[in-house]
Amino acid sequence: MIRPAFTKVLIANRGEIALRILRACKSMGLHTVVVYSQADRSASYVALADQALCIGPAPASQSYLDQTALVLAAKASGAGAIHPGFGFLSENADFAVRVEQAGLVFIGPTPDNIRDMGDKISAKRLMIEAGVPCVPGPNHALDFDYDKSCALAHEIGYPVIIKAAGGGGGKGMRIVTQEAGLRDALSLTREEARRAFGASDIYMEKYLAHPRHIEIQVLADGKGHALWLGSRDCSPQRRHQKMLEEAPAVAIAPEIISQIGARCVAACERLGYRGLGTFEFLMEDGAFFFIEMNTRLQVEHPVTEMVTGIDIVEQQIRVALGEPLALRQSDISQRGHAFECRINAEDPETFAPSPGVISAWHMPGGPGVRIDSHAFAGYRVPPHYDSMIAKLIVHGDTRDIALRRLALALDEMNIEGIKTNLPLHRAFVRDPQVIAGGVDIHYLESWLKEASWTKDQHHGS
Amino acid sequence: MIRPAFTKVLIANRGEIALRILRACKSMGLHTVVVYSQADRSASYVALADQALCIGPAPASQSYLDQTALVLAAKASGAGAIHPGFGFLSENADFAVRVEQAGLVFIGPTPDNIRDMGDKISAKRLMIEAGVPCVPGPNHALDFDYDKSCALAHEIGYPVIIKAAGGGGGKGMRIVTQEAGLRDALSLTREEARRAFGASDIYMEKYLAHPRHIEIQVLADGKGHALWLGSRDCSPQRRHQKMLEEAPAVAIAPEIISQIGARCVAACERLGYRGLGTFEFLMEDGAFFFIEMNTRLQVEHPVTEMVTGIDIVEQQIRVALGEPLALRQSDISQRGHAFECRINAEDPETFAPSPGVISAWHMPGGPGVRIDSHAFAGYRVPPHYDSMIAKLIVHGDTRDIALRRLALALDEMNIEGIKTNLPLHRAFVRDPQVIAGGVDIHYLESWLKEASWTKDQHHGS
Amino acid sequence: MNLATIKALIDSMAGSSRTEAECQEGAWTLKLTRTMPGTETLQQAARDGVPDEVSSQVVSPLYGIVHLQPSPDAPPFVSPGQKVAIGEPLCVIEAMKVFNHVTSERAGTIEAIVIGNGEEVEVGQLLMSIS
Amino acid sequence: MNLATIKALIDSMAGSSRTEAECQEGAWTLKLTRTMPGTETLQQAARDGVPDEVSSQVVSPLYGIVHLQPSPDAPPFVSPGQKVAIGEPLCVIEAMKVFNHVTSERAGTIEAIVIGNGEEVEVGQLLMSIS
Repeated sequence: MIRPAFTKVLIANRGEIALRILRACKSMGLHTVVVYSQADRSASYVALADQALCIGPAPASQSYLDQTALVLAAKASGAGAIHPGFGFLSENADFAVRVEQAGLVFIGPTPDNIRDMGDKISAKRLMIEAGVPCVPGPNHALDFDYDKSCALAHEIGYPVIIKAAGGGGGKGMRIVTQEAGLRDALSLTREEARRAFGASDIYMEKYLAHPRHIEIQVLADGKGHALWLGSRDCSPQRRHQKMLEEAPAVAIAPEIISQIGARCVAACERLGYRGLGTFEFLMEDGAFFFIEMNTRLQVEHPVTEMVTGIDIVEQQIRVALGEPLALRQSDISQRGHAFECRINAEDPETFAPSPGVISAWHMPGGPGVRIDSHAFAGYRVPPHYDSMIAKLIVHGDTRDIALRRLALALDEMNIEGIKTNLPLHRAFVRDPQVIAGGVDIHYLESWLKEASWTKDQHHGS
Repeated sequence: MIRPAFTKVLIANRGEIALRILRACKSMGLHTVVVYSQADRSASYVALADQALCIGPAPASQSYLDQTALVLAAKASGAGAIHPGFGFLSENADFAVRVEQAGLVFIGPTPDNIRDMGDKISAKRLMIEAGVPCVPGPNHALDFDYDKSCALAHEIGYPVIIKAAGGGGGKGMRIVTQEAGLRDALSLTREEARRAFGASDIYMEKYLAHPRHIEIQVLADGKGHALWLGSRDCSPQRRHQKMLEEAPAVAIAPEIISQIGARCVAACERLGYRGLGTFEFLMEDGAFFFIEMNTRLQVEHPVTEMVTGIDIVEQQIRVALGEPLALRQSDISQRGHAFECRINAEDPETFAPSPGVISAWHMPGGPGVRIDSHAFAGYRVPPHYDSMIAKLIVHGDTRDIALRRLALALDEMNIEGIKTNLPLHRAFVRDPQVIAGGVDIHYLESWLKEASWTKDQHHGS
Repeated sequence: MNLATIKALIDSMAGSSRTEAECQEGAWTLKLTRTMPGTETLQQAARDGVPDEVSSQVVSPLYGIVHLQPSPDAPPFVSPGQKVAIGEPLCVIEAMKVFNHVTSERAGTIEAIVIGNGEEVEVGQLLMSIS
Repeated sequence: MNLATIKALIDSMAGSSRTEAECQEGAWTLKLTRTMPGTETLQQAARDGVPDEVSSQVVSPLYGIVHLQPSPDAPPFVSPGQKVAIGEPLCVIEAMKVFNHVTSERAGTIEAIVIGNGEEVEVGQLLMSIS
């Protein structure tokens, strides 16, 4: 099938990522259609779009998740393509099918790509076939034979982790440190999987105690050509929510990361992958273990943009336009270092959400500082969606310079009227371990438990 | 003399450039001292500095131009260096001497460098010696013999321009289109020169009818090593005030600009030049004519930073720290295209200044967008200083993308409470000639005279 | 008179049941009044009531969306006329995917539920009253 | 009640001689008052005077710095008791390196100069009066 070119894009998302996509479209000379729920009608990007359509009431299920409304809005406005952003319908293969069936372009991977990577067991099998290193453990669901599972755990070596095949985001998983706990863990996880995800398939893997979260950004044109755009370290997480991201990942030998990158590219080519994707890995003691692939644009994509100089959203749209990749792997350079702080409307100590009206909004600027946000002074952060209101992205020629710029930018940034996690970020980027680099995925939570940061913040400058 | 290293910098300036310098110092781990007049006491950057000192009342003559107060403030605060920014004392050789005599580092060229380039005739002589192309005309002042001047004008070819040696910024110059007007022009300009600049020296040059303003950014370590960092086009000017700048200059063959760049570097090395400098040229029909050299950081430096990826202020400070240049000419790459809009507090139609309280301040963001500004919602723009309140800098992989991003960023930008030239910029960047590129230095003024832009603005989207 | 001060005043009023506020700064005096739609007397009572007694008014602890049922198909947590004990769940306020349970601080009978399911409520807005 | 509205109200008051303003939006009423320091009656008169007559009050056309002399060493443009003609220069208001000449709109005698040389003045602030 010859993919039709398009000149108008419907942005099926909200908030900062809707604005980010709108900016990419405008820079390419494409027309934009913004859809919005009643709760988002006064968002700034709505006025910037060439066309704006209200698609329903505030709850996402009746607006941003309403597939029929979105396809209708695209048809009604004459849009030739739909960009799903992230979250919402971005990894919904059925939606991608529906968009294509309506004669529109889905700006993302093929429905098969999405399905293949959506199931963790099938994804792992495909990765092993493509030579991408995976966490030790079989690439298939456990059967019901306890003795076999027991032998497998012995072979992998304790601690092991039992996971629901349909799970994700920290749900439906259980760590087993010794044989005594294995039987219960198996049955409990299976039961949980059945209840939460409607399928009782579970699998077993080696459990890593102090891994870092390292990911590889890929871009493929679906015509047999793929690239990797460097690494990111997203280890600082709280309840599986990333808080601070950086590119490139520090303290990994260039030849190691190149090897991993090349394997990811090979996997994309093997899968016939199209569009943007992220291979997520746990890394421990220099070894990489694939955990999942995200088949969409990611929140943290700007750090890769800052070090490569590539507009990732533009490239994603070019692929959707049917253009073969103009870039070659040798064109991909990495310059300096970048960080991203996710700024959330939440209490920095209790993490209670804090929607409401922003009374003061002062953003930092200067060289290397980028703000991705749809918010402004007077904007009312609605309570219906997630709490991220801005991304502060900072680049510098060295990690040191970038980190100092980040600390200053956080100091310059001022948001009033609602609570934000700014004080948390200000303290965290000054933590000696964060400055040293390479903290593991548990570090942020243990740092939060020490709770000394609040005192520092109040007594500090 | 071995130049002392320093760890604390006094910033002898105000507004956005004071904040720009502060950001550079912080990114390098240097301590900062901000000095401010009573009118600037509530400026945001004052609170960001490690130390802040009030140096006098609002009028610049009693604060930012008070050499004694500045040197005293540096000594009192333990600063080891003074950064003069631009304007004020940045090109004052006597101040540079005074700073050095106080045992402090002047972050800028040597006093001799400043003096040599401050006198237009001596600058031109030095440039001719160094092989930098100059406007046809002798490299010395005219003597009082009318016949000689007449023969010279004939030799150069009419139109010619008569300039006061000590002039600049459009003052003390007179265009002569034919011999009939020469005698009057000579005596009038000489008299003006005597009155305005205290010296009656005048000189004669070829007058260019439709030149573009092209400049070359240089960086030299004063140890025999110099670099050129690419070109800028700053042709859109109103009354010799630049309004829109871009890098690189379009429609100039790379080999031509490289040749000019190399000549500038040779001139720096010959002059024993130290620090940042800008060689300003008029360019007509592919030929370059040196007009002057600015021996300081310039307002439009960010466009060069965006395309080279080099923090120019950081490099300037490194040179002042006595570091030899770590960069080599072969390291200087040019990536994409950048624009800068100077946002002024002024009526966009009458150009009447508009100081006062900013009630709303909404800045654009996203990839390639940089804001350099000290202003914020609630900031009172004082009436004592110049009207520039922000610089909007935008980068893109191509000039086309950069220009589209610029247009969107200008649309996103919203400043209320005072008048600004934003509507003017919005219209100007959509002008077909500006989009095509390469307008001459008279284009903006003739475009303003047509005055159609205001109608477009009011009737447009 | 700066905007931050005024904003603080408005916020403090919006978050409370006050209908009048005044503040002075230099030569300026600002007086802010509002009439509360319908429920003002109840709400005022909820906040201004005798401080030693547990209020009969249940107000929202945060800005969010009210859920009167535990899930779309389930019966409501409580209905008017129903007796409730201390700690019994009354409703859920959802904000940014976080669900905050509102429980009864007193034993009594549900008198009235003044908000509808799925409605947005402000901090301090009256939800229901317990006799 | 949104801040932009309030701000507009304050701005319009600051730029005028009004000492009281009120605005209503939905359930909210905002009342803003101020007392004017010293010159209020003169200034009020300057704006509220009989509209058909040229005002006896000279107010600043912009926010800037007042210069009562053409240059630091020169005598002042005008002094109290001095007679002035229409179009005669009274003072200069400097803003951002631009010098704006204030000239007399009526013939008369300088009664009083109520600002000092080098002072900052707001838009509409009283500078001097002419009898």
